[in-house]
Amino acid sequence: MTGPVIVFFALAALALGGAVSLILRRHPIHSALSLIVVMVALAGLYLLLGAEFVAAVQVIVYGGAIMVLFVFVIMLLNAGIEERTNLSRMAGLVGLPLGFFLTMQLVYWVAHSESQMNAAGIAAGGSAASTRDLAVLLFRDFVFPFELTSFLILIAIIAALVLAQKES
Amino acid sequence: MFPMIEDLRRVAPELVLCSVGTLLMLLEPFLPLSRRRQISTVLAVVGAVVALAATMYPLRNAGTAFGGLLAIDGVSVFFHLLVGAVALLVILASGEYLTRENLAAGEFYALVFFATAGMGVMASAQELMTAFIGLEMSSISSYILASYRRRALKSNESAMKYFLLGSFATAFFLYGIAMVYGATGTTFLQNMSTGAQNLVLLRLGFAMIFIGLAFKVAAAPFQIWTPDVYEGAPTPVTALFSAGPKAAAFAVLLRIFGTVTTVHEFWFWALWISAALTMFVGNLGALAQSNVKRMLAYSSIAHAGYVLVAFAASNRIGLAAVLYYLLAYALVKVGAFTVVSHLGGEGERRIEINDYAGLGQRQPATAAVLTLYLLSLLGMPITAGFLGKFYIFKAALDSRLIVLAILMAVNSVIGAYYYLRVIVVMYMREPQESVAAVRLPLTVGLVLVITAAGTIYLGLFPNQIMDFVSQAGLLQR
Amino acid sequence: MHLLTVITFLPTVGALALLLLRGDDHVWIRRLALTTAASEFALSLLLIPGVPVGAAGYRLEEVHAWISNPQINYHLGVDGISLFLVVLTTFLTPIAMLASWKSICVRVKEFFVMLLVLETGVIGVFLSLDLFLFFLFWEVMLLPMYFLIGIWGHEHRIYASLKFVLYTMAGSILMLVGIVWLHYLALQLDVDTFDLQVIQSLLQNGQIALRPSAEMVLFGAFFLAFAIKVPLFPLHTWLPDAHVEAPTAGSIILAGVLLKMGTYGMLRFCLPLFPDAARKFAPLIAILAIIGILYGALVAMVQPNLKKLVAYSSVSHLGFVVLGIFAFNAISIQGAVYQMLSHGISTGALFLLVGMLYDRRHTFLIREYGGLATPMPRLAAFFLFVALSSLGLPMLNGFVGEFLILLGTYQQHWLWASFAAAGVVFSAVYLLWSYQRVFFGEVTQETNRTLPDLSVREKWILLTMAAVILWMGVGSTMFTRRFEASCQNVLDRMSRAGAYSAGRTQVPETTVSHTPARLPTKRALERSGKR
Amino acid sequence: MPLLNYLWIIPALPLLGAAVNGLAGRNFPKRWVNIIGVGSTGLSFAAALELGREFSQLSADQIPWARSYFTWIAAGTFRAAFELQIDQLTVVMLLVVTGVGWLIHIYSTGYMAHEGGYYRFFAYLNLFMFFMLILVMAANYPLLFVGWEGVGLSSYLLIGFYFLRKSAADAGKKAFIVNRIGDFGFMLAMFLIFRAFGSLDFTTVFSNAQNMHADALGELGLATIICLLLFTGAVGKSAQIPLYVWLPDAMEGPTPVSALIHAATMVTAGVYVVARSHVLFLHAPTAMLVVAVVGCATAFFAATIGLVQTDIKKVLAYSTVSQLGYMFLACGVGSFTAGLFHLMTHAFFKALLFLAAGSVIHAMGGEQDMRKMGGLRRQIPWTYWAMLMATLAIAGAPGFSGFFSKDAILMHAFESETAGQWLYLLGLVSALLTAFYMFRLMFLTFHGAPRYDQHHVHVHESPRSMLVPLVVLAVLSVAGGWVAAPAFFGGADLFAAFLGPVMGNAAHAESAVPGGNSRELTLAAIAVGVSVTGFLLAWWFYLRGKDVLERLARSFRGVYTLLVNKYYVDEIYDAVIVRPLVWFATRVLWNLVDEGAIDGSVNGVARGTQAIGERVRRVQSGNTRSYAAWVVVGAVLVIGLLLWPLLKPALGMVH
Amino acid sequence: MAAQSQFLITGSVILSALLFGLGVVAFVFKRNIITVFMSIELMLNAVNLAFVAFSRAWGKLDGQLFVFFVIVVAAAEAAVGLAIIILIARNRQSLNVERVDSLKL
Repeated sequence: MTGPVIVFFALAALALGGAVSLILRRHPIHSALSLIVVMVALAGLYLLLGAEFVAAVQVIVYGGAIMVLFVFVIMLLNAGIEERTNLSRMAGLVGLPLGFFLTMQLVYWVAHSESQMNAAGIAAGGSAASTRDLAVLLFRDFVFPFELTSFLILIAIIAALVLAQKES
Repeated sequence: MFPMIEDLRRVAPELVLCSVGTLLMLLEPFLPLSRRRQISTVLAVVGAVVALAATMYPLRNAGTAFGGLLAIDGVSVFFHLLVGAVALLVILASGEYLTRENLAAGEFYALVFFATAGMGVMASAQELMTAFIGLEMSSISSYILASYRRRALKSNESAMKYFLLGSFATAFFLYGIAMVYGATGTTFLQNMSTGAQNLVLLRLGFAMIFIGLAFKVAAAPFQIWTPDVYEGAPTPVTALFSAGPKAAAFAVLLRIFGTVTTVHEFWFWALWISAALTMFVGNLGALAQSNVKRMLAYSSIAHAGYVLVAFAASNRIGLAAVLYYLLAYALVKVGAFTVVSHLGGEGERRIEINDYAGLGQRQPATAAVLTLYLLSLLGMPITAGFLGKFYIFKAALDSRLIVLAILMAVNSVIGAYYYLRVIVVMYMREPQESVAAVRLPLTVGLVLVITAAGTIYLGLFPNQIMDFVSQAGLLQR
Repeated sequence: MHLLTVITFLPTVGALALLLLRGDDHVWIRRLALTTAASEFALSLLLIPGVPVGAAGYRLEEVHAWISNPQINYHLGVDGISLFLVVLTTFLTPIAMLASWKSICVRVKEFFVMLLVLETGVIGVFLSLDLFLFFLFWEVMLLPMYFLIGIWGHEHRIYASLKFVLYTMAGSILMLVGIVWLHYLALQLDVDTFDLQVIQSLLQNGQIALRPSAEMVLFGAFFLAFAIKVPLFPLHTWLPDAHVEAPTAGSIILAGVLLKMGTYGMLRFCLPLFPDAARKFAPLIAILAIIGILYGALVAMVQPNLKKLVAYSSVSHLGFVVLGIFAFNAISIQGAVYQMLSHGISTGALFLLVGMLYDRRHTFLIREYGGLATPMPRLAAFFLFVALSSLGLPMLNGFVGEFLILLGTYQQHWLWASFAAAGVVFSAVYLLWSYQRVFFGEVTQETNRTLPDLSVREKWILLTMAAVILWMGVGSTMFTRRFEASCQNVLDRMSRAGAYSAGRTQVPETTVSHTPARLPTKRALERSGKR
Repeated sequence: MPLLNYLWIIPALPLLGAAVNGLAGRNFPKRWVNIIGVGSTGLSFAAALELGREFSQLSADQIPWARSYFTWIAAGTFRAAFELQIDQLTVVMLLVVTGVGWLIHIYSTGYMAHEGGYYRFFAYLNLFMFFMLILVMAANYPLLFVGWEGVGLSSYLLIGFYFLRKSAADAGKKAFIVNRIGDFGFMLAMFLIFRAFGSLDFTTVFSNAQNMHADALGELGLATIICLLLFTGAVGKSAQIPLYVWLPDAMEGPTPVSALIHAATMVTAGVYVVARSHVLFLHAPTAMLVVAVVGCATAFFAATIGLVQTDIKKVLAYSTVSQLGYMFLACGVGSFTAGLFHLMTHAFFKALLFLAAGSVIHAMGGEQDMRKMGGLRRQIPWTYWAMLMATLAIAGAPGFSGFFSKDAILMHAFESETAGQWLYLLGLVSALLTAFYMFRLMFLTFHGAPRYDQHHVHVHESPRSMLVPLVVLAVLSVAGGWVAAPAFFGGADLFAAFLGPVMGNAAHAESAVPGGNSRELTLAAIAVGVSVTGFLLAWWFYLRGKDVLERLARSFRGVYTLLVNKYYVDEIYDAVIVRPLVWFATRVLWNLVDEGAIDGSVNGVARGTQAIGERVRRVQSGNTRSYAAWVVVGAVLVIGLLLWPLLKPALGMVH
Repeated sequence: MAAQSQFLITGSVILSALLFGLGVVAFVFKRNIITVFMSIELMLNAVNLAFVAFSRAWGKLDGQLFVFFVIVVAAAEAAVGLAIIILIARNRQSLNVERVDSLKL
């Protein structure tokens, strides 16, 4: 077992643990922290997979900005411990079991697809990706969706403007 | 490979929509407070008309844009015109509503424009991530629009449900894109049929994509959010929801379906079953509704089911039928929700079916127009809805989907009941309390005239539209 | 000259003109409506010379391209069978208007608009020669009737009107599926058409070779729609409700004309298009028709509600028509067509009379009446006259149709005719029994003692009806000679097609691709099927 | 020959009268109504006489003389013309109908003078004349059927003339409906004839029938079925078992109506049809036997009921039924001329009986119960004598018209090969009963002490307008039989000879009397003896001592009750047919099948759909979590569906 | 080396499937609107992992690019979503997703 594999297992365990903890913890703050753990673990995996820039963005934007927003809102709303109501029999009796079944389905098929998994890039070693190439791709080939995302942010601003403003 | 001016011309509608949206938002603070709404409305209407006019260029110059990210073809132009028209009508219809509910107009129109731009992108996107961004643009705008009546509990709730479930479904869609990417190494639809393929991942991916899109078009069993969201959202917004995003999601389905041939086999049974389920769920659910908005929401589920039948048929006439039907349906639904919005009164208080008692005498013109919409939804001849249904039957039978056609026939009858019930109330019941007739504002009147005239015109003279939507090469391959 | 178009749409034009009038100007609304209907009747009489005696085909045809994808034509035409049905419609509409001259006081404008629109729909059904167009009129005509029942009807009007519409739609939507399927079949031969004649000839000369099972399904799709309309037992339960709740004018048109659309459809579509299936199903249909005849009569006999009684009698009478059609005999089919006409007149008149009673007493219950012959002898006399025509007294209109149907049916299936003939006995029972309870004896209720007899208007309406009843009873050949050839034509189409199908196996494959010269060969749609 | 070319005039005249009186008569004075009503019939009678004269000058090959006016119904190969024809049979019927009819019209002007709806009465009566004339003059079955149904209609109208009385309205309705049952058979007969011969014209049918295969006795062949069906119609119209029940009730109508329609003319239409179709009947011995047996049984059966009736008109009604039975007996044994002969004489004497009874009722101020009469002989002598003549005629007193006709029938019955003796015996018993009940009627009404309240009832002789017809008919009743007096009585059988050309074979058959004169005389003597016995019995019971009758009634209580209640036939029909049918139609067909099963399932489908809709709606719980669960369900399904094709080989590998 | 990469890729994809599934489970399971929303974020993260892994597998960079897009979308969604959540919290005084059920049937 080589180093990267061990690291992979460690990070995977961390991510899974975070996810499970997200589900199980009753306080939103704990859940949020669990999610941050998952994100950081994933950032590690990105590094392992040779996507350094993405890993950085993941930590800064996701773990930093977005999750801070979450925590901020949790604090703002003074959200307490989650009350575990069971008003939906559908969710409890069907949704959850099928949710697990769905997970197994996905894992089964993804694992099953391994034999057909493309490995073209594996030979390339994976470290060829440079941030520059990424930039070229983003600002040339995918400039249109990129510009669209700016409007997405604009929309988000409107949302804050419209929804969160005090009543006049 | 670097974008040219030609690329920008081909996305002229989106450019116009986004700029007008931004402009409206920026301009509003500087408008005089007393006439702010009116000016915004005028600007928005002008903007929408310009956006519609801007489709002329793509109409004449088919091709691709941005290195194949977008396909500018008949389908794309058709949907641009469709969602543009919907936006125009919704803007016209919502002036009265915003005034009545005392809501800011500038942001509202801006959001409508952004949403429409997103739908436009969806309609022409040939690359899945672009489609996804378009989808998110329209969705996120929609979430905000749904909660636009901030203080109304129902509006909030509608927004929350739409947002949570919408994002949930989007995640599926996105995961599907990832799987497809993993299977083919590309997100460009036109490149998917070539090269190495991981069949398992491909199927899995398209299954997830189907889930995401089925959610957006409200196909069973993913229709579940629709009634709540439609009921809670401000009524003009409901009009937009029922016509715009749904059409755009169908456009994406159509493009995937038309471009990636293997999908036919993947999706056939899913479409078949979903179509049947959707029709039944929509129509049966609508039977017992007492709220007009909710009833129309269920009805829109049912109609999505009819469109899915045409999808399942997957032949040329089926494609034409989908487009024709969506157009006819959009006209009618926008019109109907506009009437509901108009009649709802302050705070949307009068949206129960029984509130319409005696409408035939109180407001004969409004009642007549609403009757026309209902008849079109029901599929009565000389309305657009009938021809739409007819073309779907045609498509289904041409592909020998006889059982599905018969199920659809059964559903038409079930559907007739609740549409007729509204007519019953309007014309055959006396009003429970004396309600004053509401004057019809010019803009709302205009919407009604346009949609009603369009419904009848399409019902009697479908040739132009049908010639357009059934031409060869409508969809770029 | 676009006579057929004018005839079809004149009422609509009148209706639009009515919309321009002020809603409370009842006098002029009524006058304008009646003028329209009367001129429509006069116009429709021009059709009669247009269909020469002994001519089988369609006359005064009008074909205009309408929808190009798929090819749908605006195609009208009239033949002997539809001729008198159109005239019947245009005749009954002014009668219905006069019948509601006084009794409709609310939303008068809308009422007459609906009646006129209904007239357009019904005439359109009878004149359309394009399947799509036919279906269009077939559906459109539902609406005005729906409103007539629903707005101006009686206590349970909403239930009845919804039942009427949903029932009819349930049948007709399947017919639409059938129509589209036929088009699909034609399309397989590169013939893009909904034209009745073209599809019929394609089916007849075997170019569209239907498998027996497919033919049966198609036949069923069409037949169900028509059987509901007729209504054939056991699909009849919408009828009593609709009739009881409908206003008089509605009942007159409903019984007089609308029900005939069903039997007309069987004659025009089921038989010529699907002869083999028709033959296969004929015994079953005949049994249902016979059950309908006897059942309708027996149930009518015990109805406490006069209007319901007449409604069930329609079930019985229309059973004769269906039986006549499905006996596939020249005589019985002519009898069926004749019975359609005479039932329109007789039952229309019966509803008229029941309506007059209702106008005076506001009830349909027989027990509320009794001894009415004393206060209103004229009405009693007319009622008897009409009842006699309805029970098939020779020299009045009802007899001719019934007699021909039974005579013709007997030639093919003596047992059917024997059972059906028993209906003749029961029709006397229910009509005379109810007549006695309403009109004979001492006046049982004080309020009935002072009921006014017929007004001048009512008298003239009834005199007109009575004159027609007598005329049709004595001079039946003036009618039959004009549709004799068309009826024969129906049979010819059946038998030739049948003869062909018997020898279908011997026909070489090459003939299948042959297309007659007159067919539109332009192919608007790609050969369909899954890509 | 002018009138022969205008045959239509004869029926048209009464029709015109009916139309004028019916449509405008309400405002006419009575005189006008009389002139129109009686005048039109009288002219018709005159025309009939003239027609008879002209007819007698026709050569044999011109007979039947037919005139077609227009095509009434035509479809396919079927064609029914409005075609009238004249032959010997028609002439006889024509004269009887118009003649007797006219007399009764005259009589009615007196009888109905004080009734309301006078114009209506004459309009109906004229209408009846029209249809009856159509019936006898028709040249094809459909047109005959027009008359056939038409007289039924007129009968309905006239029986229900006093429509304020429920019993009258009931009786009218009953008459029409029972007749319709017969018509059902008649129509089927027409259909079968058309199927067999391709036409319904008499000439075509009969000329084809001459050559058709004759069925053997007991064989249910074509001819037999046709004849049995035709006879069904006749049974209804002519009130034979089992459809006779309407006729006694029909006495609710005004008495002239009973005389004209329910005695002289309409009810004999059945006999006419059988005689008209004798060609067919001669090919169907089984049917003939049935006709004879039914006729004979009816004759006996009705007579027994007549024995105990107390209503003067009811007695006559059952007598009519009984006499009609005789006519059918004659036809059944092959002697159509005898049947027709009896038809004619019966028309005379039964019309007379009814008119006289009407006169009695008129005199008694409306009383019809014989138990409340008695000793009227002196107050109303004209009526008494007229009625006596008629009674003698019907009882078969030698020399009177009924003697000849009845004698001929009994003789032919005796000679018939199939079951002849039994028919003869039963006929003889019926004759005995006839004589008995007729004289019983005479004695109860005219003899003995008055049993009515002489202070309140002022018995008075009827006006001249009523008496003249009585006298004329009395003369006919007495002398009418001599046209056919058999050779042994010194006369020639003119009647049979006259009808010979029409009856053809049938006439020949009966001219060849096997037993000769002596047997004829013997039989006549027996018949007379029987009649006298009947007379004596009646005299003994009703004039000598009443206690005899009472003792008899006591000792045969069961039989007596049975007879008084007319064998409970009405009650049985009511219990076995009418009530179950109404019950069945109401409870089973309407309530159970229509409302319950059919409409119930229709509404059930609607309700079921609603209920499912309600369940579907329930899914929409409003809880976002459950919505998410649904999305998951959908996702699992879609993924499962799409990957199923891959799973199958995967599973296959495992195994 | 190649085998290791292969393992890493496969493992990452399976992990992403697991995380996605857990996200779905979390969505159904959690009651607090904020945490429900977090489970969506979890699902998006799973998607990102898949993108990166497939990007590596195909040796193409666009997979990584998509991650940016997803992150931007997630950010926008977070802004809007949290705004809506604040609205709900203000108007309802409850963050339990099950209690927000006035729209139903």
